[in-house]
Amino acid sequence: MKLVENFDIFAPVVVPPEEYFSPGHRACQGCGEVLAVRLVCKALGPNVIISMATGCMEIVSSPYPHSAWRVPWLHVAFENAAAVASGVEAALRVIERKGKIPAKNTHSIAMGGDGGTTDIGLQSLSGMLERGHDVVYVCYDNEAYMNTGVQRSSSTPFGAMTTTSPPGKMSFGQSTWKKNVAEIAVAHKIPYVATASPSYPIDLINKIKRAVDVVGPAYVHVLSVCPTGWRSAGNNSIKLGRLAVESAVFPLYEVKDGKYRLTIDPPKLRPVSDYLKLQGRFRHLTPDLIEQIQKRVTEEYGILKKKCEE
Amino acid sequence: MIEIRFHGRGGQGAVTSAELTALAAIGEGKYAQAFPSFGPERRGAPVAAFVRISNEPIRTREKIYNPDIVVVLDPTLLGIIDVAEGLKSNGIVVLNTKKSPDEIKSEFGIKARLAVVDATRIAMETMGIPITNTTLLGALIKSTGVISPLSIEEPLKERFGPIAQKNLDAFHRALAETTF
Amino acid sequence: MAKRVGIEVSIACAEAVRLANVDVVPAYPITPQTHIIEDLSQLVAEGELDAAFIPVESEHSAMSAALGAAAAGARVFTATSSQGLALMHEIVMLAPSLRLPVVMVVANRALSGPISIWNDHSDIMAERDCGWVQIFCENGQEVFDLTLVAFNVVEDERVLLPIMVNLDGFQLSHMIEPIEILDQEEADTYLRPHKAAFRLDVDNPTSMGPVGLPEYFSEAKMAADMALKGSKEVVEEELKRFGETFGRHYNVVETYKAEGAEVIILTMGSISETAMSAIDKMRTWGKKVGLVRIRLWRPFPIEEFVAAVKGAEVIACIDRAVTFGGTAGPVASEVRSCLYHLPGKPAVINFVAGLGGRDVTVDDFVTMVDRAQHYLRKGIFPPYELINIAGEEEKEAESA
Amino acid sequence: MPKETGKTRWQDLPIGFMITDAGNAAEYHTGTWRSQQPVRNNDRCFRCGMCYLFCPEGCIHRGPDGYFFADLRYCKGCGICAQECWSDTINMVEETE
Repeated sequence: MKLVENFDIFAPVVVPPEEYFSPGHRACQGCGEVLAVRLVCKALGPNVIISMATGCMEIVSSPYPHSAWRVPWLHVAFENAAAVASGVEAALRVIERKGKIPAKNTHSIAMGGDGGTTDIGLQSLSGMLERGHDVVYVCYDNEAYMNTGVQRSSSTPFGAMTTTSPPGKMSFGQSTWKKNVAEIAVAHKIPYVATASPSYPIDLINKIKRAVDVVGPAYVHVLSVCPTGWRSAGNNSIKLGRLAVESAVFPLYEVKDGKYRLTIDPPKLRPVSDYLKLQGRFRHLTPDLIEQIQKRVTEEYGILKKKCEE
Repeated sequence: MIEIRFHGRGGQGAVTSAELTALAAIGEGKYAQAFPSFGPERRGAPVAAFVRISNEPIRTREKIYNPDIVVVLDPTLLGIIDVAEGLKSNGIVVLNTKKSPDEIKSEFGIKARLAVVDATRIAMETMGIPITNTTLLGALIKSTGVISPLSIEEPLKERFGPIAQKNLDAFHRALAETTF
Repeated sequence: MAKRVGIEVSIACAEAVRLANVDVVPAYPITPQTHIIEDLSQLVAEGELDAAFIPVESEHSAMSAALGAAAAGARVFTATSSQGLALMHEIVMLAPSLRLPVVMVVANRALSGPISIWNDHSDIMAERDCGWVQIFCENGQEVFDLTLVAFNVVEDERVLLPIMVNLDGFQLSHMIEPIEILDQEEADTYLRPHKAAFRLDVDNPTSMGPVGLPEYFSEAKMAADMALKGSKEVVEEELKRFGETFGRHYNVVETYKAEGAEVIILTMGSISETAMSAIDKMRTWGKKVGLVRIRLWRPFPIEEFVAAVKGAEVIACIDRAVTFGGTAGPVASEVRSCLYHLPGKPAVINFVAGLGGRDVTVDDFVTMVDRAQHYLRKGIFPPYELINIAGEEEKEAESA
Repeated sequence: MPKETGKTRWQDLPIGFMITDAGNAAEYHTGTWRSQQPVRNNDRCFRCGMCYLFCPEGCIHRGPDGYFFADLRYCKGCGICAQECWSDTINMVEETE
């Protein structure tokens, strides 16, 4: 039997029924990222202004004259969603205080992909977190520059094949380990950091709500399965997200006021190969490399578990 | 139009001197400009600052090449830079030094008119610190009359707040003790 | 009551921003813009300006936060210089496209390299074609006045574009001079109260900054260009109203003894005052020299410019930036282009002067006028010439 | 080939190229992307709503009878609903010509 976390048979009962992200968007068939956007928007509700980085989600949601966004939404550029959201937040605070607009306690939200967050946008993200803006930043991490045709990012996992980390006689694919931006966010000592996955929708929705509830910056890093870039079957997107958690490749946890907690704690970890083998981007990996990955994942998970026990 | 160049070391208040002079002139209803030498110099390095004063609107933003007056806040600069460079033929150098005008003239070969004051001693005795900028303003006004001694008080009070009085004391002593 | 005070131009600029009661100031420090934003941050710290000062981590984020804040409905001000403006460039392009009326002061400074903190116009010329309204100030009074005017211009519903108010770094920004500072009551007789023409509103959700497919992109650009062209009328209206209110009159193009002049010196920014002194000097020698000064650089005031130079034999056009390997500096290429089809047009001799803090003196203007006339006599028309260059003395002596 | 011009007069574009009709992406029907469609056998369905929850299009709705259905105007045929269904209610069937 397949398990959704906090098993509740009538999911629609516990999930806000309103959709703030409309169908008719142009995401790929089976896109895990757009599902994450849809669920995050459900959790956020209508009282938000979203500043979004350039990327897949921006492109598929806003080809003029069509927009999928039923909440106020602003796209400026690639690397600056956090800075734009800083401006929105500061403005709302001041103009509400000055009575220029009705006081509604509207929340400023920033969204970006892994490129816009972990690479080119890391500086503006760090600036926003450090300055303490009351902004929720959601990173949709599909582990490469999918929008431009699957080029590696600092969030691409070790061993993965992308168009700029191709395996070859001298290469086994991505030669670096995935940058852990959730931990970088934690190092800013902000009130709330979490990892999440649309494969665990209730967990995701709860985390977004907690992120909105804290005063000050919050960062939620969402693993977003990309069938196009990962070379996986479109109908496996939920399953892959689940396997990433069950193999501890992408553990789901939150850090509230510095306190770590695993929100999904699989009783027994599956081997990483269960996760890797469903994806074409890892097809070239030798058993030796898979072993390296397994070792690293086990090690990292051990460190995380320890933090959760503290 | 009167053009003044101030020489000091970064941190000694040459720029402040220039500013206070211009503010005092503007307070008198005149036109004035004050500007620093815009360099990357830091604390300790020789720096310059400039002032223009005129009864008419000032319509130039050139640097000052031929000053009417040069004010030197720090006597140790004399051996390092030509403080009288470009000075107009009837110009005057206002100098912080313990020496007499004749000693300075023979030692450094300065031909221009000189006004001297032992500003460091005055500053030490009145303020307890060797910051000579307001003291030199006294010497400047005494020897050139470029602005009235009264018009310096307001900008000085605004700039120095609680320590304005000590600065004013130093300023007045320089008014009395400057020789030229 | 307006007060004539001795004040640093940067502080006077900040005072104008305070009088405009801005809501958000995202800023990153860069020489020579620093005194403006330091003072604004102090005004916020003292509670004299009810605004959010966002000490962003880069100019790129300064402009990004500015657009976010403006989109949310705030009155926004920022300031920068040189490398900061260059780093902002990507986002500078987006502000007119989003039609967000941000006011930005640029304390003009050379772009590296080599690195230079000193004044020229290479920073702003790199932003020439971004779709912003751009004006140049001659002195501190104008910086104060035009900073106020800027808010009224850009928030006019016919404009809704961002504006750059240019002032020469150090030469103006760090100058202490007498400036008449308005009080709040006076400023309020001129300044319109701020109300965002549109904003991100949860009760009326809109999407700003969508993708422009080829079927729409050209029309979007056409709309932005028409808005910028249309802003000239509003600039003129606002300058007129400012003049009527406070008695200080400004035009999009200014002239000085240009009527009947054979040689026109063409300038932008603070060297214009020195040019006037040079003209006074040359007039005593019997030279028929005058000044035309462009205040409004974008949109370029074509008719006013053409009328101002009419009848002149030659224009000594001064650029403060190099168009490397081009046909003329940025100002001269505009000028030549708009004179091209006119019969009896003056010749345009282009001098590139005052780069990276190099002084432009009265004597330099005399030299440039001499050389412009020399070239005209000889029938030589070089694309552009850098002046006061060590190593070029022989050439410079030719016309003397 | 017809001459290429814009679809909207520049004078008619909203200020700042803004989209004022939020959520109007719904006018664009992505159902044409589909090569297979979800076919349900509601006899097996126990109305858990997993299909609704996991649909990336957000195009699965609950009918008045309590059963779920996909709005085929938008369904891109990714098959996630079929894959995630607990009770094998949904089968993906090739679209016919």
